[in-house]
Amino acid sequence: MNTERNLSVDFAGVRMKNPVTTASGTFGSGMEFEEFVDLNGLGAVTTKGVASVPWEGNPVPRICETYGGMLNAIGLQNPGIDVFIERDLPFLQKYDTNIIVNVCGKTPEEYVEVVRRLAAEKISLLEINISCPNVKAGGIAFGQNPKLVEKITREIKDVAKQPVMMKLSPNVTDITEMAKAAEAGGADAISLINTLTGMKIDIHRRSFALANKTGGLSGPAIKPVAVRMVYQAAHAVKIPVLGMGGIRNAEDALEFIMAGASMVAVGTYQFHHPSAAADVVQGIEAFMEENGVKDIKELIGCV
Amino acid sequence: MNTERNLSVDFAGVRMKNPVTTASGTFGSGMEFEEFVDLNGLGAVTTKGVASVPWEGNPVPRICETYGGMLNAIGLQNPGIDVFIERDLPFLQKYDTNIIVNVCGKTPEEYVEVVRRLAAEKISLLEINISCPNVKAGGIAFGQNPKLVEKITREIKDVAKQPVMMKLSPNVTDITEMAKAAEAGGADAISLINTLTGMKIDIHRRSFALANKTGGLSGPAIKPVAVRMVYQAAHAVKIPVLGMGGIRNAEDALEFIMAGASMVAVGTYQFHHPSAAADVVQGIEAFMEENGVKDIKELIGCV
Amino acid sequence: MAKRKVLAQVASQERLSGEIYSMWISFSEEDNIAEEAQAGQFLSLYCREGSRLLPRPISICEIDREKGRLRLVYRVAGEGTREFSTLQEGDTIEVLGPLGNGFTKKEGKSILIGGGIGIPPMLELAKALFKAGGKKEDIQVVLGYRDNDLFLKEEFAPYAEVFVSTEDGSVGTKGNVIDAVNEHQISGGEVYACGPLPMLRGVKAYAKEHHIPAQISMEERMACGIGACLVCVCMSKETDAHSHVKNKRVCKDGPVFDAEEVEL
Amino acid sequence: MAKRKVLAQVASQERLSGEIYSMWISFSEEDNIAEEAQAGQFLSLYCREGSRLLPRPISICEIDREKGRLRLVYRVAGEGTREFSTLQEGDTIEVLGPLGNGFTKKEGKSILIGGGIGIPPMLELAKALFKAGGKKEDIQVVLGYRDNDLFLKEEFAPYAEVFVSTEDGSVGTKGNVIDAVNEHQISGGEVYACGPLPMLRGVKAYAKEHHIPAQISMEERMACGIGACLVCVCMSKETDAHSHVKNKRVCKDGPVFDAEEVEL
Repeated sequence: MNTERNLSVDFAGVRMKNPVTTASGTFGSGMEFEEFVDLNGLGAVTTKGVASVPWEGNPVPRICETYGGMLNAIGLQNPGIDVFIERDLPFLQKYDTNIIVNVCGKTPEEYVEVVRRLAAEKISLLEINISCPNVKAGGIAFGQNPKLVEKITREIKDVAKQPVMMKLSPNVTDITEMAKAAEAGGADAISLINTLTGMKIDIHRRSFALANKTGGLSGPAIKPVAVRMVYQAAHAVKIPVLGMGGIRNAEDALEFIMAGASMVAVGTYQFHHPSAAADVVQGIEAFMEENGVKDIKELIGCV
Repeated sequence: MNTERNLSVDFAGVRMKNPVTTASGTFGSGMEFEEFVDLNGLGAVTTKGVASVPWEGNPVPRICETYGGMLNAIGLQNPGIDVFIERDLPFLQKYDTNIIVNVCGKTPEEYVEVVRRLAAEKISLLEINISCPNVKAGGIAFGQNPKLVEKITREIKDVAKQPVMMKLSPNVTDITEMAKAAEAGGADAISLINTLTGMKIDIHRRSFALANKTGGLSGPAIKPVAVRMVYQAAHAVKIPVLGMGGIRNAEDALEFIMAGASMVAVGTYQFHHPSAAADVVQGIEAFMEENGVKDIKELIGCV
Repeated sequence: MAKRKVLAQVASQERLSGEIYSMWISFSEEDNIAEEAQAGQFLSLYCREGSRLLPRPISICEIDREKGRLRLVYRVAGEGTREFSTLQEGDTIEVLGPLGNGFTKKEGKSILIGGGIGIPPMLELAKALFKAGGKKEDIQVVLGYRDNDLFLKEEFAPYAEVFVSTEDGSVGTKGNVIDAVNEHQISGGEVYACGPLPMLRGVKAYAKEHHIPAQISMEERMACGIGACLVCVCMSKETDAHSHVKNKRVCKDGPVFDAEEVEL
Repeated sequence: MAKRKVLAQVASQERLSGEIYSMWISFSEEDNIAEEAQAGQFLSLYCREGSRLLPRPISICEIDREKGRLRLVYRVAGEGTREFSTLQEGDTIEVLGPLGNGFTKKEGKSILIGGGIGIPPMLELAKALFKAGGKKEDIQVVLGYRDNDLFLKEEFAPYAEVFVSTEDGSVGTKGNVIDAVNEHQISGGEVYACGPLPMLRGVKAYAKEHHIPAQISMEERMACGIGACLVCVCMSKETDAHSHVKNKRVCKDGPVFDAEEVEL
């Protein structure tokens, strides 16, 4: 690879060696994927959402395939912050990459509790999941109301020791409203999109394909919606945007970058191609080579 | 075909021989499709949006393909109500099927004008397009605000001589709000979903794939979002629901019907398979045969 | 109910050069759409890969009505055409057509102008004019290439006088097709052209200047391919009889238009 | 960085009966994943059709480590497995594996119970026990079928004593596998089972009643197949060491579990 190419970005004050990370919930804490992806090659690893206590998640079936995508309703099963700090963080800290910890909760207090617990830890960024469509309380409930978005952002910023990135839901009328609310609340960055709420019906069993009835739609199918929202959000706020939604390859990732994303995340497609995230990094570098792009920053928001 | 099977439905007081129609904008006024589909075999034909005067539509490119779908930004090009009444209606009236006329406008007055002009015509239903994402004025602007939805519905109902069906946009936080607003305004039915606003970027030209920058995402990719919204809307209102969004075959159509749709529309997939609408009718009948369903009404909202 | 998608069989697939491929597809007797095909018309080709829903419009390069075969010479420009290029003899492909309006053959001296991937349809046209009794010297073909990769050129020789322009000047006239027309002082009573927009603009201007009628074949992104969706429009000089606005449908009203009726 | 998807070649494809297919796939020397494969493990098979993104978990029916081949016997249950069934000798398919934990082979008298599409993994297990020195009469295989379509049954004969139950009573014991175990008073020191949930419940109850350890292979909808996404969980009796809730990952912690550690 040509060492002249600069893929590094400064994202909310954090230096990322390249603009590629993993989408929360698709990569665990990296343990299961380290055999497929050199974690040192990623700009950051974004972990699955962690709560103040262990969560059981939803009953099965938690997933169904859809045309060009999938619906999941895992319900943020996680081992809780204690185990995460004891086991998952030390694992990730062995690697030369940034750690973005996705935080979830059922109440503002629970989010704040997790953020407090992480204050002393060596992590780069906090991603606050206010957009999970698959939990009864919290999640998306906070993410569809600009006043709540601003309020919870501020409460988290008050205690956070690391930069805070709010993860926004696409299930809203106006994404710019939510982006501005996060910015107004003091967010250092925003990430989008989380999944689109969807449903599949098993016509032979005449019931829902998912135990949770509805689930979050992800995968290549939703990419056009994601690119549109990233473009709108990036033009509505000054804080940096991490774009995701259906990225399969470098071409997809570059769409998000040109739309205004300073970083991108690879998610669902890793289930089809486990090394997708690493391949995206290589592909972006190859594109820069072919097109004589010296610095990735030339491409961010260039449309 | 087994004549015992009853596929007919009463939709907003209109008897449809089967629950299948075409999605507005994908079928013109049927002239170009009559070679591929026996229009007599459809429950209804839904025409492309017609305005009070001819509309030029948007510049090209008006379309781009996406993963499992497409983005369009045609901008409701149409010849205007005069030509529509002189030429298109007489063509459709030759057939033994119901005519659903899709109405568009830039102002409430324009919608009302078209509805007035249609008052004396032999048509079965009016579909009011308050959800087109590709026009500067009107369209989606009306469809994302419940107060406006109720207001424009009432104004149209005041002059309409045929049942009124409001076509809702999926680009909203809460589809049930919009469904209830339409019902409150006196709508006789609702249809959903229109397209999801999306964007595609041509990374080699570093610009937008569509001249209009954004377009409406349709096709199999969006079906899970459509089924979810149809389910939510059907459970929020008493008026009947016409469901659409990514239907390829009878299995897809039955998902919408089991979710609560009394009728379904086949749209984008007709570009891949011109006889799709007729095939869906056959497939539904075949499903009823195999599963001993005597009346399609047994399946509507059965989950 | 006449028309429907038909399943064609790939009779041969050949790479002509670079990303240019030549594929013959054959039809069963009951679905022999080659019989009705005319020079200038196109087919909608459908991908097998389900993530690609829209048909690809491909112009007809040669027609063999007796054997029930059509030749498609196309450029691999994306994943869809890439998929077509992998089809081998015996494979099947869904197609719809022939679609659109072809060229209207006029008698007497004619000028056939093809640029780049606009060259293939001119081959069937040259053949048709020749078989209709046209004299070889009256069928003047001007082909515009980027460089010395002169795909299809030799195949015109039996039916027409062939002139070539290349952007890099490696063969024939250096420059574009109009430069070649001028250099060889080619004249005729009818111009037929297919190629990129800038070339069509040049052809239209040339025809106007010399008071020669010109038939030009347009290209635009399509969806349905049959005139229903209003995706592939071009601007018309006058209000169009169908659309009642100044838009014409390339797939249905075209792809061949009288140069004077469209705005380029 | 050890693991990755590998491209396997279809060595043979055979329809055993109805919707049951048998496919042998072979691997190149550098990607010979057959070497590490164990009875009870599975592979993730990936579709070519781009509208189907998720891998399909298919259990391993036979292992040929020397030739670097694996046999997959699967039921066509949807479009994905339908696609696999159309693959012919020489075609390629992307696979990941071997995945999950297989059966732990114990010495002495054993009872292998397979129901329906849970039968295939028991074949490799029977072979493995036999090759490990097990006496044929100690390897007791009980196969549960719906009717007289006894796919794979004959293939167990060289390695095991085979008993059959059929729901319709057309062959062997009328009823389920436990009915067959009881009728023939089959006893042993270890139970291995794979099949539908009701059968596994019956097996677990039987083993508990007779104080025999039972290894059961579970099935659940999967996404990543490698333990990262927490989609394919089953309920565990105790709090799981990894998840710290009462959930275990079928793909990573299983698919084979000690019957006592999971709630059915």
